[in-house]
Amino acid sequence: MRSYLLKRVPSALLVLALASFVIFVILRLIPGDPATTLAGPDAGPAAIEAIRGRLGLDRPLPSQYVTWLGDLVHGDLGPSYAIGGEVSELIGQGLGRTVELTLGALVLVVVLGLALGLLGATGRGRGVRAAAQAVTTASLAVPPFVTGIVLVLVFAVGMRLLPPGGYRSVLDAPDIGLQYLLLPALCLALPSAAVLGRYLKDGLERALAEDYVRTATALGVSRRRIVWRHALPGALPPVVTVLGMQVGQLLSGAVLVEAVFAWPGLGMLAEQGVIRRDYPVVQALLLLLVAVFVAVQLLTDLVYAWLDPRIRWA
Amino acid sequence: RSAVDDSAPAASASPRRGGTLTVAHGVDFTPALLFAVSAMTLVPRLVFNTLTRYDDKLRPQPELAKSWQVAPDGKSITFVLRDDVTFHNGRKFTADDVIFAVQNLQNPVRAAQLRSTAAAVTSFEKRGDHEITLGLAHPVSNLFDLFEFMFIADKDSVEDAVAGKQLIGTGPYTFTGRSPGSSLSFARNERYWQPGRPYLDKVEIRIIPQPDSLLSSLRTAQSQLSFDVRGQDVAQLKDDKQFRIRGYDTGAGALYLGVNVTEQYTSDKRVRQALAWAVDRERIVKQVLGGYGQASAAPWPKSSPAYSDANATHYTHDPVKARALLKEAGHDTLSLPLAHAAVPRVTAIAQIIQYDLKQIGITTELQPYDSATMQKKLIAQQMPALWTMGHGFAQVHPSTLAVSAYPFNEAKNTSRFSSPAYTEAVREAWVRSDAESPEALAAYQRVSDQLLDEAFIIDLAVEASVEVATAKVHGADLNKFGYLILDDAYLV
Amino acid sequence: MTITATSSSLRARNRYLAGLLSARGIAGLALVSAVALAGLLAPLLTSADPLAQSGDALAGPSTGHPFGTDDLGRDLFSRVLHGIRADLAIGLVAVPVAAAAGCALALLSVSSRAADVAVQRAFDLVLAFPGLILALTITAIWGPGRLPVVVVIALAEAPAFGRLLRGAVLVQREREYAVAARVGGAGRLRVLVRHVLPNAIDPVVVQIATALSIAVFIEGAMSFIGVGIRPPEPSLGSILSQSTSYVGTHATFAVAPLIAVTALVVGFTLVAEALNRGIRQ
Amino acid sequence: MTAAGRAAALLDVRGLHVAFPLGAGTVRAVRGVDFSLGAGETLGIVGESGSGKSTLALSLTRMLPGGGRVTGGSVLLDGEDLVAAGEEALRRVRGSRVAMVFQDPMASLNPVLSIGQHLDEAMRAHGRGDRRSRRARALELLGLVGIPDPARRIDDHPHQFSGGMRQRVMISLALANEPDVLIADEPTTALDATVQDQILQLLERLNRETGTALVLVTHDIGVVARVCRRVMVMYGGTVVEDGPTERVLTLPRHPYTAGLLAAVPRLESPSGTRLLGIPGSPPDPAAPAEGCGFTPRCPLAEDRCREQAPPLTASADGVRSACWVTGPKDFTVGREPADDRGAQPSADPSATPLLEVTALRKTFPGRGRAGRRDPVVALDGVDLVLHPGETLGIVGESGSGKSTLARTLVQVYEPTSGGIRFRGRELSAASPETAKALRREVQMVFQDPFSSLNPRMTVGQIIAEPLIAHGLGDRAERAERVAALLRQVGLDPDVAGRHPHAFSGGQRQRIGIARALAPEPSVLICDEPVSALDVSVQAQVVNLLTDVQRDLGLALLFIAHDLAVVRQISHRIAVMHRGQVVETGAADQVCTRPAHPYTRTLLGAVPRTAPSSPKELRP
Ligand SMILES: Nc1ncnc2c1ncn2[C@@H]1O[C@H](COP(=O)(O)OP(=O)(O)OP(=O)(O)O)[C@@H](O)[C@H]1O
Ligand SMILES: Nc1ncnc2c1ncn2[C@@H]1O[C@H](COP(=O)(O)OP(=O)(O)OP(=O)(O)O)[C@@H](O)[C@H]1O
Ligand SMILES: [Mg+2]
Ligand SMILES: [Mg+2]
Repeated sequence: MRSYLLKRVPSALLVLALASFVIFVILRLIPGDPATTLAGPDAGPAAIEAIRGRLGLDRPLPSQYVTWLGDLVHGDLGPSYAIGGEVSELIGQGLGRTVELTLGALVLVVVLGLALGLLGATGRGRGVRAAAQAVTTASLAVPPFVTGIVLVLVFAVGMRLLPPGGYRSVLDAPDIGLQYLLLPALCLALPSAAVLGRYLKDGLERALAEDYVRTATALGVSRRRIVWRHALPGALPPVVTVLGMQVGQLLSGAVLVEAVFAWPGLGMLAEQGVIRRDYPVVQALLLLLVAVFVAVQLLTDLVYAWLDPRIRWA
Repeated sequence: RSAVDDSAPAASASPRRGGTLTVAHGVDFTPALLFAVSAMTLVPRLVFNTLTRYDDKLRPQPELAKSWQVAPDGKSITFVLRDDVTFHNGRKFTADDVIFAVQNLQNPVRAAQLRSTAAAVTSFEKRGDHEITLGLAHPVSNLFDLFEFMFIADKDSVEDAVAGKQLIGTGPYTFTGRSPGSSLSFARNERYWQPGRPYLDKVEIRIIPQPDSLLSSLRTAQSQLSFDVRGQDVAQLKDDKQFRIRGYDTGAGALYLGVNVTEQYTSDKRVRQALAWAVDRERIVKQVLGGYGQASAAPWPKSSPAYSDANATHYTHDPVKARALLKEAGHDTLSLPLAHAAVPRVTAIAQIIQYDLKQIGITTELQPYDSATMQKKLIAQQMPALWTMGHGFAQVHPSTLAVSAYPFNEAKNTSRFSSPAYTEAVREAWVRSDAESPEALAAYQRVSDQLLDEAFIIDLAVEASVEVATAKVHGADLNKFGYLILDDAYLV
Repeated sequence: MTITATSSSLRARNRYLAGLLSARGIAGLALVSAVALAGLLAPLLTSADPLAQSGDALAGPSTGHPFGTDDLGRDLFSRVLHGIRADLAIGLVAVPVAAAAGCALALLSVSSRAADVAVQRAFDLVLAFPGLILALTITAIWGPGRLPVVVVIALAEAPAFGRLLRGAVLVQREREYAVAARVGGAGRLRVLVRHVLPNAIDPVVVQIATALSIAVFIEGAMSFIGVGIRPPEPSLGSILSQSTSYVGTHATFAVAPLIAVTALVVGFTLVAEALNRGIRQ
Repeated sequence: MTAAGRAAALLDVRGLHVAFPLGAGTVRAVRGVDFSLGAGETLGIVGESGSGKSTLALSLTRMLPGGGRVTGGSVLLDGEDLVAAGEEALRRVRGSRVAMVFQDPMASLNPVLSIGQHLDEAMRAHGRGDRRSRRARALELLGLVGIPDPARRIDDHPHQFSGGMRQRVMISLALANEPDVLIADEPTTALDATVQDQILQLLERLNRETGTALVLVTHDIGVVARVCRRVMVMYGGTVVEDGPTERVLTLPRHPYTAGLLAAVPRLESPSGTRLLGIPGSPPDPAAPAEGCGFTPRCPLAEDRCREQAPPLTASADGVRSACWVTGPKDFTVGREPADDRGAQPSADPSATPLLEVTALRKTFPGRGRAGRRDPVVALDGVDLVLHPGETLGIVGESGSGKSTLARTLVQVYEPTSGGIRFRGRELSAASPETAKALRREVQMVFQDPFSSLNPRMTVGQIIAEPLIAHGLGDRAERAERVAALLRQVGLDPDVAGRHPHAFSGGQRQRIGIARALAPEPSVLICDEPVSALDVSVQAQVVNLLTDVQRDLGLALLFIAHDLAVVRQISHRIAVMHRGQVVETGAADQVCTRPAHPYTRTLLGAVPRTAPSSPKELRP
């Protein structure tokens, strides 16, 4: 396993290097100019030129790229153009909160996904299975912003059970923090949980028809344990693949959900960054995302090999 | 514990000092645009003060300036400043800070809208620490707009301010922190020069970009005050006893249809006028502004000296007339591009315009751009034949609009419009010291006439500026540039 | 043991068909075709012009407007019906393209270690780019319109297909029948495409239903930021995203497009399940 | 059986009916089976493939797959009716009082659980001991079923075990909780004679010492003869004959029993003896005919047989049989003439060998969660030659590397070292094109007829695959060739459009053979092609292979456990042990005068089938 990891490290670094280039180019392909957005609605050309000079945007692109990359290697992400402050600080501030939201959502994805999948495949009675199916499908068909707003209307405005938005760290005050976390995490988690549930149901149905399940039954293993211990591991590989991708979905979905719930994470920073063409912020965020993806994929592969010992890597 | 109770302010019966006021707003504060008026104007007057402050009739009242004297020729103004004012960092406020403030606005990098007015200040003459004379190149009718607009910032930390690191002023609240995209927090300035003020211990501005979420936060008392509730949503709260709703005459800017006069068809004034007759302004007010605004063919809100009902209703929804004008110009049908920012509200306006123009035979192709690109095109004069956007700066002295707002600038504007008559009218309205005299008003009307007749900027509606507050909040106010004033605000 | 002798020969020959013709499959097909037909026959089903605006905005359901009106007073029933066309056109191109591209890359990926690294990292890269950036970039290259929407959807969804198929192939190709095919002389590619692929395709089939609903959302999000289908042309996604601002106050706005999207998702889910059951039994 | 005997029975099955839903109709797989089993008894169930043996076994503890239901009758375990019992009550019985060993050990073990985890699960389900003691017991059990070095292998996963080892693991699972009744469905099919002997001894000992009653479902009459005191013969879902083993096997009353016995290969028969199958095919369980199901295949059939099903009637010596035609059937039905191959085939040792294997070594990297690294040596310097037109039988202990050898020869595995020469050309040195041509010449028939056929292709497509792969013929020619091949292996060409799941095990194996024959190979490697098949189908397949070999002049490498089969089909036999070939020689010579001690052990372990003639019958 360690050797596997070591083998993957160079390719991961290569990806990051490549990603940095792609990110740099792509951002500059998008029309709009950080200087004009900074200059305000009524700035003249002189002001814009001055700003361009100050930001170093008047230098040739290759030199800008090299500078950025050089600073990056030294851990310096530079100052943000428009949002204000050092990029590393901005990201540092939001990162923990987005991670909190994403992890919260991830837990819900796993819990709800398992519940939906298990109920859908093994629920007692047609009614239970059909209900699980209905929830799954609805979660897929209704976009998160609608779910989000409805959740807020029901639980915050209507029942006054939970706050409609905002943030309090779970680490500082777990009880309060969790109340803030619940709705956004749920909203973020539902579509992913549905996807997960669907694959799990599919896989479970298949695994439960396998002969080895019959073996377990013949050994007198209880139904519950058959499902969890015997059928589930066999059903998991595609689910793990999907879960790996859902981690990414959660991160990008966070942008939307953070806006609905005024959750002060990276989502808002990213949106602001894109709108204002704050290159340093967006570049750093994108690179971070790529890194997370590479890491998650690596993890997925490891889990995959661990789950199914028959697999050999090409 | 419940996070719901936690966020509700402690209820107390008597008006008093203390408490935290949470203000909800949809747009984040951009430090780099601190000195330019942006979509977020809540911050300046919390942390800073201005020299003077307009009352409801646009008469300047003392703030950091105790008194002032404009020279009879209108070419200079002398301020006597308060001597009991200190910055949050303990430094004394002096005449040098006024000099710096003016020079700061003259700096093109600050991109301040009133730069042309600031640039008219050509000399500074200090008499002691608390008296100063500003010399002007020529009389300026919107001089006090500048002093309403220009806040006094600590000159040593101004670079930190535009980088968002610290904001140091003389205002009622000190800036205590910021979480980009999420919140800004302020604490009571214990050494504020106005005795006993402010009342509030803390002010928190929460950024809630989603209109629905903003509404929910008000409804659940997570926040208590907002100036950023959409018209449609205000209508929802109107009958709710829990809320107080207050409108401001200054409005929140105006919506317009811009026309590029160098394009083939739109170079014809009759075509432009046809456009002005074709649009249904009332419907825009109703459907886009939720009824909170005024249909107006002219840019002026009610607070402006140039406002008149006649101007506002110069063009109304009259497709027949529009078609006649179009015919007169030799067209039965036309096809024009219409650029707009791809934000829901503007897209809706663009679609209304598109539909209305279709009724008179003009088909339009919508060209959505993101805000950043729109901005760039606006400044670079790269707009297609038609575009739609919003503008501000009509709420104070009319000349401020004509010299400071880019679409109306007589020298260089996005419509590429210029005419000696317009230039003349603008200069006449600006270069004068008698802002309120009948002659001045006549000069303003000449500007209006030019705008309405040439129709290179076709105003559609003036947005209402609406304050939504829970019943507990009292005494919040806005200055004429939309700066939030909480000197006298308190929670009951 | 020739137990299938009784079932019809057509069904016996094609198990996909057999699955499709099960109750589940027929229900799914019916649902999907009902929605599709509603879109195609929109002009016959409603006389209302989807583009005609009126002063009667954000109205609730009434006889004139069965689903009410939108923020500009346009008839939602008509807009949703016409919108279905746009989404079907986009979804039916983009999703198959995504599936095909994803599958092709997955096959490439399992055929050599180097290709696997390259493809997987490329997937990481694409997945890591938020849709917004992807959409803006692609539109910057192509200009707004349907093509970039299709490209963005295909690009955003291909990795999911690729990953799923890759996982399934890794499991399936160790099975005895794949070994037998190799012994029979089939080359790597043939074993992969002809033997392993049909047995590994189940999750891909399931994913197609999911992908369709995501396609609608992506299309809507792109229209929302002005790089998708141009207003005032209706599409399910754009109506949905317009309704965002009104979910709290005028919930009826979102109902009509949601019904259409849900029907599509349910329909395709049923079809996918029916297909998979058909092959599995 | 007396009423008193019934009352004492541990397991009492009465009038059991089992049906599977199928489309509009139902498959009545078991139709009115009665039997009882006392504590410590041993019962063998034999019968043709599809006769309902497994279904009967599964239905005892209600483990029927795919909607199968007990539609009538009862299964009384100590008086408690399992047919009516609740789920939890059943769960307690399963694995602890009634344990099962399934027919297909390949699929019956969970690929993601280690062997140790399997055993732990079995004991945990019935609350045996703590984790530590369970592990100790697991090691003990693995040792008991003859897995070498259990401590080292307990954390391995099923795919790391050979087929025979997996089967033994299955048995250890069933024994884990010391059940009262052990139902074993073909427990030794994948095992070589020595291991089979070991397992049978184990079962016997268990039966003797703990009084575990044994139900043994098997094709192997030899096993029945050795282990079971009573035997039950099934045909078409019903019991056609049962009674004390030696009586039934020596004096079969039912013509089907007689046919079955005749199909059993005997180790004593010299190489080249033709096996005897029962012609015709079993009745369609979805549409059972009136009368006796065996009628269409029975040479003694009378009109009465067609009209009414004969009841199971007891005769004086405790044998019950269901046949209108009374009396013992000491003849064989539908015998093909015993046709000695006569002239020994063309195998000419002096001719250049077709296939030559020298010092072949194959190791597998040790993989496991425990991080064990030392490689598994599967082949340890194997030398072999195969001449054109010759059949070389390979026998050997389970796990001795037979399958590995086969797979290495067909280039599924890369040899670790050593050489394979085909027609004098070194395989490893061959260019890709030559390698491909060679691949065409060496084909393989797989052991598992279930998993080696692609479930999503039709039979026609499966058989045509090698043709396409080697670019043989156009579409029409291929279709013709497929039809010809199907005919050649005794299948109706019309079945080409069906999928593998619609065929019986024997039929699937024929499909596998047809596929292997498709590219006209010169070498056919058969890796236990018949161990999953019952004796009558085995006879068909073995005869088919013999015919094909004779007609096409193929060289055949035939791997099997059953020495009797190997002896009859092979010209020469190679004996493998621990990755090495320990002995080669002419088939008859190896079987009658073995040189290597291992070979002797192997031969000694072969259970003798029922005495071949009544004369040997003990009184
Ligand atoms: N799940 C099922 N669905 C439908 N029919 C089935 C099912 N399982 C078994 N059958 C049918 O029931 C009959 C008896 O099958 P069973 O497996 O009991 O035979 P068997 O005697 O064990 O044969 P073999 O020796 O090949 O193992 C067969 O005709 C088979 O087709
Ligand atoms: N893929 C593999 N990975 C690791 N070890 C393997 C693998 N395949 C086989 N082995 C090991 O190699 C040895 C020989 O296995 P092989 O399957 O060739 O035996 P066999 O003679 O065919 O046995 P059987 O008669 O039981 O089928 C066994 O110890 C087995 O565990
Ligand atoms: Mg069986
Ligand atoms: Mg083997």
